[in-house]
Amino acid sequence: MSLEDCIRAAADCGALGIEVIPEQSIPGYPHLTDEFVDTWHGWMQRYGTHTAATDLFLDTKRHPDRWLTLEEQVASIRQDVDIAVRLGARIVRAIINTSPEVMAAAAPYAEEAGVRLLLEVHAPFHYEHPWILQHLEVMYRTGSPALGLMPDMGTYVRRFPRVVSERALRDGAKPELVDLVVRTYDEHGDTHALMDVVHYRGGGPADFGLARQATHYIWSEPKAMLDHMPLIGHVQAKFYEMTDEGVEYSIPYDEIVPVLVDGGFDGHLSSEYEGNRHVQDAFPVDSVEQVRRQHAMFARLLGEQDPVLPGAGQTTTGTGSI
Amino acid sequence: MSLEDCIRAAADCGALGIEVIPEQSIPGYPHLTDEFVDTWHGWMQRYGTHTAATDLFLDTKRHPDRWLTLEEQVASIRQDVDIAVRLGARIVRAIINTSPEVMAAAAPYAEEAGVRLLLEVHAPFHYEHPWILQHLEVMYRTGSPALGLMPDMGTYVRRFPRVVSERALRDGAKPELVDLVVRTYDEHGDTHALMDVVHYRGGGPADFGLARQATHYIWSEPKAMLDHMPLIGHVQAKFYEMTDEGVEYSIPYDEIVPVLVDGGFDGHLSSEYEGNRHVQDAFPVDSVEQVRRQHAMFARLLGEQDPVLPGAGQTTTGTGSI
Amino acid sequence: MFDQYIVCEEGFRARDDGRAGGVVEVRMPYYRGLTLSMVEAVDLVLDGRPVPPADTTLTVHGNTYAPDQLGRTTDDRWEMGERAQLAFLTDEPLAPGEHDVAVAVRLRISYMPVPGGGRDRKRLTLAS
Amino acid sequence: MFDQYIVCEEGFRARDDGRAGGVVEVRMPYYRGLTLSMVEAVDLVLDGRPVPPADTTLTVHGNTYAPDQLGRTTDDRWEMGERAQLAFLTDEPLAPGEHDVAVAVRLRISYMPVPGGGRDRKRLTLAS
Ligand SMILES: [Mn+2]
Ligand SMILES: [Mn+2]
Repeated sequence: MSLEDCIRAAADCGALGIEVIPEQSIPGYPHLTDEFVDTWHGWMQRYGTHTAATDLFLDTKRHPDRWLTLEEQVASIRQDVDIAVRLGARIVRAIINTSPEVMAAAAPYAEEAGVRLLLEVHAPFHYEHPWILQHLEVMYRTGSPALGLMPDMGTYVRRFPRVVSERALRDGAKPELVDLVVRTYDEHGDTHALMDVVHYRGGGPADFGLARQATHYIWSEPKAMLDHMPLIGHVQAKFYEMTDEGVEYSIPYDEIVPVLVDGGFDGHLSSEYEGNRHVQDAFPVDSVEQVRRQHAMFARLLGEQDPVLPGAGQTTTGTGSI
Repeated sequence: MSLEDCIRAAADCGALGIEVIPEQSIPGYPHLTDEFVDTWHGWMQRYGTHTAATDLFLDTKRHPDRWLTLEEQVASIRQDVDIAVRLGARIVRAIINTSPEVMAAAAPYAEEAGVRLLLEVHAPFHYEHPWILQHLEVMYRTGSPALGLMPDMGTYVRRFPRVVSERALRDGAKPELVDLVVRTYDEHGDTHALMDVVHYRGGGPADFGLARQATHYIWSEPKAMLDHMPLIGHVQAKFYEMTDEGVEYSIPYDEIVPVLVDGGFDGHLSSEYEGNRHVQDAFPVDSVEQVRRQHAMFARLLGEQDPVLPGAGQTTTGTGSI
Repeated sequence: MFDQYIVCEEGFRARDDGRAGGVVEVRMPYYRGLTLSMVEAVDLVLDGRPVPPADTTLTVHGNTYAPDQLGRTTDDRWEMGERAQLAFLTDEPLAPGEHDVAVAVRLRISYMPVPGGGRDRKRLTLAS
Repeated sequence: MFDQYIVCEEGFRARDDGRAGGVVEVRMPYYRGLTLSMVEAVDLVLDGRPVPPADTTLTVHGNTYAPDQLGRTTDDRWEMGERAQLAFLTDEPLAPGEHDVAVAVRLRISYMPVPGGGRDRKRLTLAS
């Protein structure tokens, strides 16, 4: 699919807010030609869409021999803020490795540009974690309107994704060990020593991989977002599998959406499909259909008859993202 | 130090119960000559010591191409039970990777031999962990007097061992990251994403290693042992540093010993010194002095004037152990 | 998830400059483009024999780099999905027909504590 | 913690059988003895050049094994602290004087999910 195909497909789903990863979708990044920018806005007009957000990366390890300085990191953020502005986005995803100091130092520039820098709260982080607490401290202390949070719903994985466990079985994992991992995760048991136990039970690489996965997913109560609603400007609606029944297998959006509604959230739920990589070995991947189903689910949970809703379809439907 | 030197040193500390790792201390294992066995008993007599326990390993991965069968695993346990009997030990440490089924299948043989097979409860395991719960299920269901538990006090690391963090500093870790790791551990904070944060902060190998260590240590309430006292036949008194003040820096033995006394424990507290590896790069290692101090601490906590106590000095003072 | 796309099925050919060796087209196993300074290695094993890195070059959209130039190249990128040309020298000209081509890409990803990248191996037929 | 003890300071010498090569004495980096079937590799790099495993043998208390024999040897052990003899062949006889000797030992430890072992590197002087 071309970039235009992605935008058209999102619009067809009724997902009119487009989130884009410039480093993925714009050859020549960080240099955007005027021609590309014109084309982009032409697409937005043609398909009735708008730019909901851009996603920045922060290459602190750009050089082989040294870390970027604070100034260089801030310059990288500024560059991405400029790109967001040219593409018409008011929101920029700050990747999880962005430090609180860099956020603080970049905030005035973003504020002046009319852009919000939202730290992606990605698994295994949560609102009590020291790293997030340090970010919150900066956000509350500076009170900068340019800083905020972008929760990734991969932080609310209540059930182990079956696309992942079924893939492990296809890769040769032992059924009883897959069952142990899935059960331990689903009961929110102690995944700390799960790799050890899988090993004591004779597990191989596929079993290990699965046990390691179980330590990467997390579940916590979505209501925790209510404490930080003024900071939450955008949501990355991570998902692994929209079933034929139109629900996400692992992530309880029927609990998440009401929390966001209660909290007065009026931003985008931006689709982030991460099941493709787990099924591509055995099944045709239909990312567009998966995104379509997710948006139909959002419409249902929001009580909308009309499937046109403020949700955004990421342009990255065919690929992974953090 | 020769094996005899180790025994003499333990006896000099007043530690009269000797725990031995046959695979470490007996060349020719698993074949013990009558001559060795006679020598061993001669030493016990000469130094007024007795064999408190032997430690078994279970080499489930003995063959490159296949796992040991259940029968082969049980045969390995039997062989170690026979060795324990020849050395006069009534207790055998079953290593943590021994499965509940193997324990169940080996129990009758051990019972007949008059030996208890005690599963070492080693960090990061604890009494609520599925692996230990499965073992407890076997122990309570069979009611075999031959099965039980051997808690390793490395499960009660309340403070991050400073010998470990100071070594990291000598190896080039960044002071602020060492501080972060130690502080996160000491506050029993979320060590889940600690490696990520250390990485976002520019950490190198020494910083990573330390963060990984923080996920290996655990702290839980020693009173949890009270629920299982009839099963607890022996304690491995892991320690990292006995300070000049005669206390263990990380592990609160002043809380642990009273719990054991309350629970009516009448077995050995067997010294397991694990600080040597962390100080050997910069300091002379005096393992014997460390063990002596630990036993003096036990005597104090037990209210004994006379330093002769039922505690055991492991013969493995100079080396590591699981 | 991108490993299977590293070695391109098409475009395996002799070198343009007439020297013994060949060119294989390769994609980066990652979901975004990356500045070349973060491409740590593009290693080639041809018919089971490792090709010394110094005998290879990587070409992205017409710009050619020796492996030891990549680390300091912060003004050019290998785009997502872009077919780069991995050119290599051999002692003897490549025999016509099938060859076993294995490529391992190592990337330095700033948010990951461990190296990124991936590996792929295919049997390719030399274009005649 | 045992890595520094792998390569023994003494005992580096020419082979007993007169062939080109040498013998270096090595200890296992572990706190117990181990049945040889769990010794996965004892790799030697001499003066920066890897010695092919097939050109080495390991001798424990008088019993000599080729690397491909270790995996099926379940009735002999490398004891803790034991100095084993790692004998190796070279193309040319070893020059007198100092050599750079690096040894990596890989062990299969049943309670560990990852390989055990360690590595050590020392400058040794050939015994004359
Ligand atoms: Mn995300
Ligand atoms: Mn222990």
